[in-house]
Amino acid sequence: MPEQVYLCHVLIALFMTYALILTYKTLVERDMLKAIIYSAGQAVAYTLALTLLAAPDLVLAYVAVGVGMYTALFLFVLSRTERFEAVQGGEAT
Amino acid sequence: MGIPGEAVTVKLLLTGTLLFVLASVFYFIRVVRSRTVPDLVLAVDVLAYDLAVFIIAFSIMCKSPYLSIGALPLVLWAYLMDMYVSKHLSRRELGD
Amino acid sequence: MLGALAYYLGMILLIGGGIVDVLAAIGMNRFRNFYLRLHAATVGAIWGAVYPLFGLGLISLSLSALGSVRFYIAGIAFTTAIFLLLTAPVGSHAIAQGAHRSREAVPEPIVVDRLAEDEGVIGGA
Amino acid sequence: MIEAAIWWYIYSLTLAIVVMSLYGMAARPNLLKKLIMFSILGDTANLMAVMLGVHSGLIQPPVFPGISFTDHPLPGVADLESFARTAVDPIPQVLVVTAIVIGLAVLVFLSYVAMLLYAKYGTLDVREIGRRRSE
Repeated sequence: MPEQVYLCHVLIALFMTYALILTYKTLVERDMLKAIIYSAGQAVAYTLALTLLAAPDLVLAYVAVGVGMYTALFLFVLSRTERFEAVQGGEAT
Repeated sequence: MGIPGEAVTVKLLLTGTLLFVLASVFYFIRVVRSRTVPDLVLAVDVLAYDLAVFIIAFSIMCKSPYLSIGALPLVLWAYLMDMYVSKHLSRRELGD
Repeated sequence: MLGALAYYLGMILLIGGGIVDVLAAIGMNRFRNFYLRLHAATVGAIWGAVYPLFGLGLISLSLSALGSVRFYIAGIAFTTAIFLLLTAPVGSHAIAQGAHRSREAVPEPIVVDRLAEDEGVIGGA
Repeated sequence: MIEAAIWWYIYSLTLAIVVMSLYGMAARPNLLKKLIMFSILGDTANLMAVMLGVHSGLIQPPVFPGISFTDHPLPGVADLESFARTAVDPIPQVLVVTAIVIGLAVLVFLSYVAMLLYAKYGTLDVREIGRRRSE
């Protein structure tokens, strides 16, 4: 069925576009809490890309690590440090 | 009254799947446009729930049961991410 | 007969749920406040995820062309739907409580705020 | 034709994510931002390793056809031909399962180092840490 093949590849391209835009938002974000949740959304997009690439065992490992453990780890670091990033190029406070 | 053939079934499933992909595009626009932290978490959650439905519909179309086991951990870990962020928002710390 | 009933019921749940999910996604973009968007997110979680998952389970149970594969897919779909039905309202309530307590999102058209009075915040309303 | 164009698009997007995360690791002063960008870089490298094992056409998980959870018949020649025609390469997936968990362990260690640096110097900005360290 050529339609299913094209659907699969087009959807991989769509989810990689999601991941690219969320990576850019993570890069330019100054509030680190928002940056952490943007990276969790990027992990959801990667999960769907792995499902469409026919790797279900990687999905089982990557959802637990990417959506759950990275978010918990970064929130643990964030709750013991400061929330906002200093202005780029300006005087560090 | 019987079940229609495979071509009609695949067309109907494809229609449903493309509706969910369209909804995921709108949810993604909400993720990008959101200003505050609770909006962002809510949008990522609903995006994950929506894409879990997409995973199972895709596995029925591919006739492969192995592709469908990604839906359950996606839903459960999205819920745990909710709880982490709400704990951090309400008490400024994780744990306890 | 029973298989055909499950098939058509599942298709109605799947496509109707897809249409309601698109409407909820448009509502997430058009509502102006966090507490209004919470309503659209709940519609997107129950109508847009739980009912289509039950429908997909019924569809895969009724498709005899899948062989013994259909029971696995139906089991995963029903389990995901039941856990989603249990966890999605808890998660959205927790997010709403965190947003209200940390003052990240201010309830905009407001008359009285009993929750802020309970938390002892002076002038919270 | 269209399929080759879509695959070029996917590979260029992956390379753009790699370049963006390398820029974030090098040029952003905050240590937590560096850690987030490091995690994205590792995940993208794993995804590229999985993409290398995918051939064009209809792809299926690397499981022998005819095998279910209950009975395991011996595969015949037709089963092997069907497997080689539709399944993806299982070797990168096996390697990437290990790489994901090792990436998590490395990231836990780097987070602990970042928390120690904050406890000692009172900031996460690497320029400020260098300045206070030279005093």
